Amino acid sequence: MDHPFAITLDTGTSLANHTGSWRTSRPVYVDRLPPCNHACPAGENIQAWLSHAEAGEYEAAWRVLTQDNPMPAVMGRVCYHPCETACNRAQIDEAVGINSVERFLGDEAIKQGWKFSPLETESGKRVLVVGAGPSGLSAAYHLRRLGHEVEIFEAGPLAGGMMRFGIPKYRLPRDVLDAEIARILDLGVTLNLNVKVVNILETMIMRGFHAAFLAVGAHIAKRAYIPAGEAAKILDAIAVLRSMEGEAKPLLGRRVVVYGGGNTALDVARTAKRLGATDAIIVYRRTRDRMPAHDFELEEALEEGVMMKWLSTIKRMDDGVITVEKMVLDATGFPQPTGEFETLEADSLVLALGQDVDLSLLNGVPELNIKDGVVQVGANLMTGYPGIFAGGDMVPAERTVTVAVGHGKKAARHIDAWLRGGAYEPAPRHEIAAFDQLNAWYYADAPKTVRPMLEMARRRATFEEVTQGLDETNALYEARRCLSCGNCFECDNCYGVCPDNAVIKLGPGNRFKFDYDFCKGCGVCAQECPCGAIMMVPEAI
Amino acid sequence: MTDVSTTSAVTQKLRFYQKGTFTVGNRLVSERERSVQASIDRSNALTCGHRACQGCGEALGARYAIDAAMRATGGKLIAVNATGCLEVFTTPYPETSWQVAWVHSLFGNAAAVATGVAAAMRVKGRGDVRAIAQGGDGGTTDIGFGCLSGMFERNDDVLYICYDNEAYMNTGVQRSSATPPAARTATTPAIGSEPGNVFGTGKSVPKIAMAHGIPYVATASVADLHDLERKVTKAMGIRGARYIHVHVPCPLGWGSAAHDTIRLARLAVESGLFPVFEAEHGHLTASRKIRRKVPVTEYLQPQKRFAHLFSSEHGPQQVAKLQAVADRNIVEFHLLDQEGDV
Amino acid sequence: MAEGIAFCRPEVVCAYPITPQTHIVEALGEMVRTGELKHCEFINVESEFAALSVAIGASAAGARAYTATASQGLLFMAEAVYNASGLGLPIVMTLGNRAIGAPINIWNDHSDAMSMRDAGWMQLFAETNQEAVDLHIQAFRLAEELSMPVMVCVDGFILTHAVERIDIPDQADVDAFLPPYEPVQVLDPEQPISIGAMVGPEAFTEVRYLQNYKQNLALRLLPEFAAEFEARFGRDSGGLLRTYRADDADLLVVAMGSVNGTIKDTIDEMRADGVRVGLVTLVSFRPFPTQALREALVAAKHVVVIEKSFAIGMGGQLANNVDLALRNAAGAPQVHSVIAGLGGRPIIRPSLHKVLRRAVADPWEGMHFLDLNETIIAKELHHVRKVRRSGPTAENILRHLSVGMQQEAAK
Amino acid sequence: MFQVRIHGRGGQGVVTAAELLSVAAFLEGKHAQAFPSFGSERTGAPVVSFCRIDDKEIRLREPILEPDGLIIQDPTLFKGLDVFQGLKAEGYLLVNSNKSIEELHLADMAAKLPDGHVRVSPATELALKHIGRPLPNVALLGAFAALTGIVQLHSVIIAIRQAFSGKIGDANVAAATAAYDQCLRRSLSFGHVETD
Repeated sequence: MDHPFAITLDTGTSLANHTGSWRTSRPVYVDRLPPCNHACPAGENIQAWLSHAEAGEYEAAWRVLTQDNPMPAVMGRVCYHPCETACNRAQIDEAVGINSVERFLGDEAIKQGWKFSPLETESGKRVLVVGAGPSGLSAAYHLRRLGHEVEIFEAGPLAGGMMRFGIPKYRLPRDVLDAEIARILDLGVTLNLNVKVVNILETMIMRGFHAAFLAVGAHIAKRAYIPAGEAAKILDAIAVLRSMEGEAKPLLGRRVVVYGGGNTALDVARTAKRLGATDAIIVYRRTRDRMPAHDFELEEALEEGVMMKWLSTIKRMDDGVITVEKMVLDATGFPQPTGEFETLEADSLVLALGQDVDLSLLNGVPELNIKDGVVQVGANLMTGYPGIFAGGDMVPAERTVTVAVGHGKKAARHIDAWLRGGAYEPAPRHEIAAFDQLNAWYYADAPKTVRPMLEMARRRATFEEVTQGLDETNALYEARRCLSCGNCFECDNCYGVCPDNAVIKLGPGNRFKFDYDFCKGCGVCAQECPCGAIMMVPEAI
Repeated sequence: MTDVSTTSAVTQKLRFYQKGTFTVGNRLVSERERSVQASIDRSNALTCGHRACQGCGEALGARYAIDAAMRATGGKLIAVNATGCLEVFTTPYPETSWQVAWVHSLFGNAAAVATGVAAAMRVKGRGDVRAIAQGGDGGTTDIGFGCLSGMFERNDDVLYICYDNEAYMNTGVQRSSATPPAARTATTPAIGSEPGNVFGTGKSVPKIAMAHGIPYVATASVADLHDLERKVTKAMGIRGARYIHVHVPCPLGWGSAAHDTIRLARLAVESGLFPVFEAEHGHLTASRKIRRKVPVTEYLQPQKRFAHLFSSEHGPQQVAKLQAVADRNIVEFHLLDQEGDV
Repeated sequence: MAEGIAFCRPEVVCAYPITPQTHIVEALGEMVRTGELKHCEFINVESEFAALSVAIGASAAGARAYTATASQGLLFMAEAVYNASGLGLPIVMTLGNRAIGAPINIWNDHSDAMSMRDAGWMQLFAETNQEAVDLHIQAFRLAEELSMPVMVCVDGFILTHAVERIDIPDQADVDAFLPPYEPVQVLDPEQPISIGAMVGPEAFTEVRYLQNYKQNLALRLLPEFAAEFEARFGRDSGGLLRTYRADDADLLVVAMGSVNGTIKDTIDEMRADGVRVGLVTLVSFRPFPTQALREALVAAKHVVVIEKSFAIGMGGQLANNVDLALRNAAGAPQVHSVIAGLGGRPIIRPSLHKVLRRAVADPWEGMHFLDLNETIIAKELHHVRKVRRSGPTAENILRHLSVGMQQEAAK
Repeated sequence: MFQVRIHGRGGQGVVTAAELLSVAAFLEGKHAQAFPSFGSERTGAPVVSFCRIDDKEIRLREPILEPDGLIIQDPTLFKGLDVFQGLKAEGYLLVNSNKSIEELHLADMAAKLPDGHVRVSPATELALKHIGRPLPNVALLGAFAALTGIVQLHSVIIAIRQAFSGKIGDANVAAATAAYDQCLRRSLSFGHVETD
């Protein structure tokens, strides 16, 4: 345009002035590892499936979830969700209810009948999985998806392992468990029940398996020597819980004492209550804060009327009477006897002192290293014998369903690599997104949704599921509480707060890029990024 | 004040979407609900290449305000600028960063020039073209005060926006009548028992604007950009004299980190030192509630201009006085939910 | 005069009261109210600074803008005066010439116009109310042709408050002479520009040079417009300068504004006595018509510059400018500076006769103050020398005066 | 050129009088110029206004030092001020008063001037009677027309009507006419007296 000299200027001409040269440090978009993902024993990409869920794309969320874990409905009930313990949101109000959303997705999948997408290629390799517990099923699922032919040998009458024989119905309804197992089998996994592998090498050779994954679990109850008179009724927890799945329910009497401090002890005690026991007393030699069982489960047990006897060990059992000795904790926190005794009336005593692994199937396998009753494995979960891998409760690890499922996935990947004559290299992990890297201001206050609980009367009397699920509305709400720690969720803050318009928006799904021609490096974008996905890097001088 | 309602952040708390509710463009809400600044085709009325300092709050506030006004008027906008940082860093010959019809006349006459622009548009039958005047706190609360008051009193169809960074930054940080008490500037050195502007008296131009009874007065902050946009949009929907007073931190003048610009603005609001409210025809109609109340020290400490408050023996009394100022604001403008307003 | 301005169809008129221009804008305000003046925004502002600022905004937005002021008012808007010319905005402003205080004085002289003589505005001086009307019409044409502001200087009271016969032009003629305002730059959302950039050393000189260039163009345009004006309205108004009985004159008077009428009568009387005296009436003080003035003056032996203002500590601004016009001219006439009519003191023929004869017979150096009361000066100077705390000069002089008058009365 | 100087006090319409007189002259095709003794007149303060009437263009801008006609709207001004200053030998003097020239101690003054060039007009009284307010200016113009004949009463009346519409116009016209008639009668009676 033609106008007076100098005093009047054409618009936008300052674009010729590249202020980027002022910069001493530059903002860079980064992806950081969300603490929930980091904490998940099953290696779920939690943030990713939450981000689908919060957009209402539940099937997409479920598919992302099941890339790592084939049993969300089970997980959403039995997982102790370390993800929520790690969740940064806990430092704002409360952790995101990841577990409840997972359960919602799992239940939704069952309701909608979502299936796993069929696999493209067959590798022609055969893999044997021993044990249809969480670890075995997980391994079978992953191996199958990797194109291998999978057969499961299960000694028991039903698949599920500890999920079925160790976890009571009121925590995990069997129809849910069956549905998720069936979906895995639908992938073309062969399941052989009531088949106990006695010699693994022999079985592999005879059946022509190229590799094996062992996940037989830990089913042999640990015993403790307790002097007992005639007719003293002493049972073990695993047997009690297993018999719950059969026709004949166990007879525990009206006064039941459970010995031990683990989750199994609680399960038995709560089961006893439901079976009609008037008193269910747990005897544990240490204090509540040292109890291995999860506190929320203890809470539920106490609510249901289970009683606790802390700092006590059982000395002997005579007909209907149990003698316990009081203990004190020494400086190291170890219980020491006091010599003080008292008695408890009991119709039966259930020992819940943990379980051992039945390793008989490994007889004759060379190069194996067995320590503390479990098989030692490498980082790739392979035993000392090439081609034989192991996971779940039979290897040194925390004994939870989720850990087991994680083992299954991990083993599958290594087995796959091994079968292809290579080694599986997990992708390098990003730095964890810590809370102080976030800008919590931008998240609205949104307290966690409380999962509804079954009313007390029915909790005490029936085996109906205690904890209910979320409905679509609050599942969505819960998913949206996710902070997307360490990963851009396209909130446009950087784009909006840049005083120099030096952020370029690339459109939905494509995030942003910096216009270093104009970015002065003030760092407001990094400071105001809610999820800590921008890092300031000094410019090279 | 029973008709005071909450605005912005606090009302959004109950919105269904959660993730990044207060961010510029929450992807979970519709394009329309997002900030103008979230839009890929925003007008960038103040575009790249300007010479503002790193982390300039005024540059940010001005782009938000003018872009919002551009959207509200469909681009039919003429902006008048008072002398000051904003003018100098945007239009040094031969480059201008403005992408809107813009004129700079003098330090003290922006309101009057805008009055002339509005009059010209009326007489030319272009009443659809709206006039905005903008200036810093010096050009507004001091030297431009006469013209501003005249524009208010005549109820001219002008929106005047003051970008308040609490001193004459363009000339090297001298105190203005908008400089808070106890703040150190080049002309109020941190010397003696009572450095800085005096406590007790002072000049609240928003309140003075209210006293003119004009249709709309509002304060806003770069700490709540949705709120700032909403107010500009609302103002452009009203005819007559309107005034918006925007709090814009200045890293240079405040002695703060460039990246702390928005954070400091936020702390000013959350501490109660900068009350964010709206008034119509002289009456307070709404105030933005404090979300997470903080003591004034959280706002003061990161700023070198207040450093003496934390080193000198007189510091504690002065901090207490500033806290008292914040507490008075909280009561006067109903900044907390429990201030008993609807 | 207001009527004449109304014929120019101003679109924005800004008003702030100051004697002696107030009644002009009052009248315009009324015309807008009655609808006599259509398509015009009349704005009562809160100060002269705002008055010109509003005009600046209106003009930048493409409207024909007008305002009026005087004396202190002009000083109060000084910053905007420079700004309007710097931005090249064709604003027309009436200046009802009045003295500048202190001592406060509401009467006529040219100190106010002179205070802004270098502000980049064009300054035209009216000799009669008729010419005042005509100059406004030409001023708008000139301002908008060059996109430069014009100040029309009209002697306070002497003209602004005089009632005399005026030919009111016909609207159609004015419209034909003054086409609608077509700005060279305008604030327009459809074609946005930034007006009023900060210009540094690299371009500031050029900006100023171009302002000066425009004023040089005005030296050519003013006579053209005056001729065109005369052709249409039949009146010889405006231009750069006018001469009266100057052809054979040995002595030429140079003056601006209403005093020219009195000088003409004086000249007729002196001519009757055979004195070859003539007059050069300067209409355009800015741009200063150096060339035209030199040609008009160079043949004379004596030039007496009579002006209603002077730069304290230096001398008459007009006289100095006239010197400039004659600089290095071969056989240039002697220039004699007369300061007259300050603060409204009447300039009367007897005094003019005296000073003009003396310029030839007994020339002086520097300034001659017409009708200066020597006695009072002497008394006051004596008083000041005697007493340290001599008090305010103005009040002292008034006291001397009243004493003098009582003595007169006593006689 | 005929020059008139009007003395009065602020609020008595001194300036208006000069303007009306100049308008009356316009109406008769003459050139005329009216202007005040420039200043911010305050009610009651002594005020002067001027009017020039000529057949050719009037260029002169100086105050009137040697009037051909002098109108004194307020006789109390005689004290302190030399209102007669510069009055031409052939000049006219018109004074607003109910008193006689003798009572006003103007006999000497009258003697200096040609016969019949000095008149007293009860303008305030007439104004109060017709207009209801003590504004002698318009009435005096009527009388001045009668005294000097520099303008016709008819022109004065049109000028008045241009300035004041409706009732006020009528009232002023009435006052001016009355003063005009009275002034004519007086001249006759005076004429008679002087024949003694």
